Amino acid sequence: MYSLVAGFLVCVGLLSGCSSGHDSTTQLIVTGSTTILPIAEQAAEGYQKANPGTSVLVSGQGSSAGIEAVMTGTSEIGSSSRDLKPEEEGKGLVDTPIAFDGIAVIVNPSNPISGLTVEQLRAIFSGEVSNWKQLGGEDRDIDLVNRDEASGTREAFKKIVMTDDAKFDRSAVVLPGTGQVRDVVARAPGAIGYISVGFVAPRFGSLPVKALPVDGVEPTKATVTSKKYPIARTLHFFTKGEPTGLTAKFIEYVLSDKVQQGVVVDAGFVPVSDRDGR
Amino acid sequence: MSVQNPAASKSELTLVSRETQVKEWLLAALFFSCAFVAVLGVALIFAFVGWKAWPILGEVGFGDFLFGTVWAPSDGSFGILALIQGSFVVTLGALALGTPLAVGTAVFLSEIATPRIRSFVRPAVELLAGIPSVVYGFFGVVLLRPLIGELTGSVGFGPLTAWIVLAIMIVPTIAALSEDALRSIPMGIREASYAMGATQWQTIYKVVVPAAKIGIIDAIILGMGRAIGETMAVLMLVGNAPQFFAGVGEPVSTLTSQIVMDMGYSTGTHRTALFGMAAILFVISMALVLMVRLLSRLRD
Amino acid sequence: MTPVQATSFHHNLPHSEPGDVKISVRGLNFWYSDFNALTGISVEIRKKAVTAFIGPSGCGKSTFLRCMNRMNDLIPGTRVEGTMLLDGADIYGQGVDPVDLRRRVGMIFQQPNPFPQSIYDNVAYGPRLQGVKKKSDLDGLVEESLKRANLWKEVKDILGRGGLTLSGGQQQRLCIARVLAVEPEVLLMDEPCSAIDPTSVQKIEDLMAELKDTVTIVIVTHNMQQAARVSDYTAFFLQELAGEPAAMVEFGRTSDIFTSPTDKRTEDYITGRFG
Amino acid sequence: MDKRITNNIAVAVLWVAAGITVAVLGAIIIYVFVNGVRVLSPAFIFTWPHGVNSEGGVWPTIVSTLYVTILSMLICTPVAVLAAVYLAEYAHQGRIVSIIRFAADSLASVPSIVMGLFGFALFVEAMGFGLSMLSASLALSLLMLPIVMRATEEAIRSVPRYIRWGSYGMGATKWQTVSKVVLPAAAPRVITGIVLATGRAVGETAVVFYTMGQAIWLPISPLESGRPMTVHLYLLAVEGINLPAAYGTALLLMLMILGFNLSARWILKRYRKV
Repeated sequence: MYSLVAGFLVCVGLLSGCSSGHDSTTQLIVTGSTTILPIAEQAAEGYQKANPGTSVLVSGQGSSAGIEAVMTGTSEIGSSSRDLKPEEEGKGLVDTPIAFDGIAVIVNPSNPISGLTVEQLRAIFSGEVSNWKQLGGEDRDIDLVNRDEASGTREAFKKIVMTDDAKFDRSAVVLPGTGQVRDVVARAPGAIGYISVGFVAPRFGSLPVKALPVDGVEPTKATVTSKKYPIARTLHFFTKGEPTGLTAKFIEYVLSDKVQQGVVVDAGFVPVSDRDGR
Repeated sequence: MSVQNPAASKSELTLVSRETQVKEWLLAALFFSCAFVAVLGVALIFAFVGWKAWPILGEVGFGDFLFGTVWAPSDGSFGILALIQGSFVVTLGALALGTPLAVGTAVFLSEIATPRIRSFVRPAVELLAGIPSVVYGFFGVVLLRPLIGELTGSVGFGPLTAWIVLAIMIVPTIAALSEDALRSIPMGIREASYAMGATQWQTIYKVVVPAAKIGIIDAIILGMGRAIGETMAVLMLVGNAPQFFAGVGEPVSTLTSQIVMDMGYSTGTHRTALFGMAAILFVISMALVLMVRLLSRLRD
Repeated sequence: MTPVQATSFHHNLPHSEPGDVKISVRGLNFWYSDFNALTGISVEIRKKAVTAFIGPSGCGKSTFLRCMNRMNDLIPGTRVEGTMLLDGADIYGQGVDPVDLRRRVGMIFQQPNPFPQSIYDNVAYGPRLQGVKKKSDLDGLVEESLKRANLWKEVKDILGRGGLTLSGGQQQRLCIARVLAVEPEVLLMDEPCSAIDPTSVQKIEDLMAELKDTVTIVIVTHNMQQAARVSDYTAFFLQELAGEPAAMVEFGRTSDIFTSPTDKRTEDYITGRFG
Repeated sequence: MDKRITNNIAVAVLWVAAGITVAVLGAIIIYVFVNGVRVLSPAFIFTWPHGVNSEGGVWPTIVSTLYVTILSMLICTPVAVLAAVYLAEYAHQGRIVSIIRFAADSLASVPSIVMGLFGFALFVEAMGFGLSMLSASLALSLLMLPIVMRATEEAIRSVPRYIRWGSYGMGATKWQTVSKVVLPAAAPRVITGIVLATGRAVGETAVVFYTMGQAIWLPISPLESGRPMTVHLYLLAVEGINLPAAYGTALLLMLMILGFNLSARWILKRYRKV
């Protein structure tokens, strides 16, 4: 009912020539990372339930799109699973970390390989190594499964693993979603891919995948929190300037224990409070 | 009479009133402007996509854009030749698989099927032409891709998977249009052939199909248009690796799928390049329509 | 190549008084684009009488009929020369509104053409176009028109039913009722009986006899017996060679045309030698 | 070879071709149906998705799809019908008409991704409607325009000439004839065309992806964003984490389009009886 009235008012407002946007006291737009989408959507749902009359619109178009949206003002919050690029720094964006995430390297359960180093990963994903035999495994071609460039997961993986100007092999399959990467690796015996640690668990698919230790460290909540696991990243909310009003309230809600220990943990991420409160 | 016809008692003829003239003229002008919306639409698409794509000529250059072999936007490399090749590989393969099936189905429906069978198959074919492409893509992802992956011992993305799903998608379109073409051939032509002792098959391939040839080619061209412009199903199945065709099980990328993959995060020259790809797709689809037009002129 | 001779008026056609003539045609030529379909037609249509146009098919009689309420204007590329006067006013005069003309000169077609609407709506169509909105006025007009078309008894209880559910003969009378509702001064009938069954033909012929007291009727017919039965005056049209324009061969009292035609070609046609 | 044997083989091959077509397409439908019907329930249809895996229902996506479809139908229909009236009743064959027809054909074959980018550039960005129902409807109505236009023109042309004469013959103007006689007579086929075009709009993905956005939201004003069923299905399919919901959404989409098709057939059939 409230939203009906609100919608009507928005409509009237726009029809009367004020097409500048929405009412920022009752409506909030969050755009950005698909990795953060589950957290943001869940939190939006809870927040709207607790505060009738407000609406939080969430969409996932990639971290870069989120950062662009908050810079141009089409969104109040830009969610990003990567840090700011050099050219994005110094434009008045304020960073609020909302969770931590480890990126697990996954292979088919039938693959006997028991662990890889970051250097080996770099060789694999740049295409220098193309057979598992070269890494001590069985004689089988490596099927690379990569994420799309809009993905924050890819960006983080690239930043940590593909150092020294290494480039992703261009013949790799590029998939736009975490679930698909998981499904493909679960089925193809020679495949290797990377996904958020939280999505490795069997409840995210009908078939199991094997997460490999990297540099000898298993990807677990503990190793991500303690920063021992090498491929870990921070999930961010970016705002233009210090958050105020509804934006501040929503961020506060996301950082509350209710969301951190509920939604964030459910989605397979590590709450920020864990590291802070350690 | 309770009501008198105002004109009934007059002996002089009424002249066309100014009001009537203006009214009819305004109506005709209104209808014309509505019809002109179609032209306006095409012009706007051309203008807007073109306007967004135009800078690519300066920033990358026509040759480097169209004939560049490396698509690596993050490295400043904007060559789309591999994507164009991917689009054509995927389209032509799907046509090669789908056309015989579709034309066979059309010939079956118009020449062989009893009215009862036809009354059941034809609506089914038409219904299938309306199934959203994302459903076909979904079907390909959940069922066909793992199956092909298992058969080839690989990941299952690539032209082969896309061919099969696209072929399934374009069969209803081509079959329905081809059947229309076949059925528009007058019955008398068939009877004349039978009367000369030809078998059903001889009648079909010597008389009926040649007579409907242009209509069938039209249908195939329209099917091709659908395949080359198809986005969601292709995106979900080709594997999206912007490399040249390296085998039916190796991932490739197409113009359409690459646009969707990159649109979310593209900025600057990269986005311009995506609009350039859309412009090329638009030109291709216009060229196909033009081809159909020229063919129909040939028929008349 | 024998171009058709100009119309020969029958020798004993009484000299017409100006007040008797409803439509007067002088030297009419008609073109479909480059094709000269009719040439040199002159005729006078008498008030409160039935005039029949007869002749073999393709002889232009329907085309000529359609000139009389400018229906041919609807076909692009047609052209008319000569004069055609309705009560002394030029139908093809500059600025004349063909729409208003057609209100005064109504038309019935070969194929009964009720609109796919109810019987009531069919008859009320014309009055509604002219702005009659009151239900009681429309009811009165519909009833009166259906009565004049001898259809009221058959349909008075089913006015809401679709016009297309009627039989062919009833449909044709419905179309007549529909035209009568706008009170035309002239009723043009283009082979009105050719698509309907014989018993219905009888009803329509009776109807014409009743209507001619109030309306001037012009009928095109293939059927010479029908022309003889219903008409007071008859005109015979003929196109002698394909590609040549058609012309009116003879015009006169029906009784004269059928008993003592002056033109050999009329006689041949009537006695069934061709056509 | 005996020509009778050749004939029998050829006819058999044609049977097989038709058989494969029907079987493959049947298989897809059955596969989606069997997997989808398990999750289909009032709760699935009428509740919101929630949780990290989009558990729960798809209600807002159904509303968004219907909203955008109906809005685009409302935008497209008057323009398309009047355009068809122009082509069928008013236009003289000539250069302008052939340009209009070529434009309509081109519009009908514009790849949906091109229409999506165009809608994004014009409606979302340049005109400032943002990712919204309105932007998506405008782009979709351009896509529907040629379909409705063609169906209407064919419907108008199939109204017999003599019915028009009946109207002209008693002093109706062109517009009176068209609006009071021709269009009502053509209405069933026009409506059929609109329904079929609407079915196409329901199944459209790439266009709405770039013009409507993907926020899970119950749109009320036309300037609000939303997530249509097709985009929801795409996201579920690529995320691959809640396949049952994806099957359910796919089945719902197919049922919706089946509904549109059947109602189009029903309208035509009913009309033919009269």
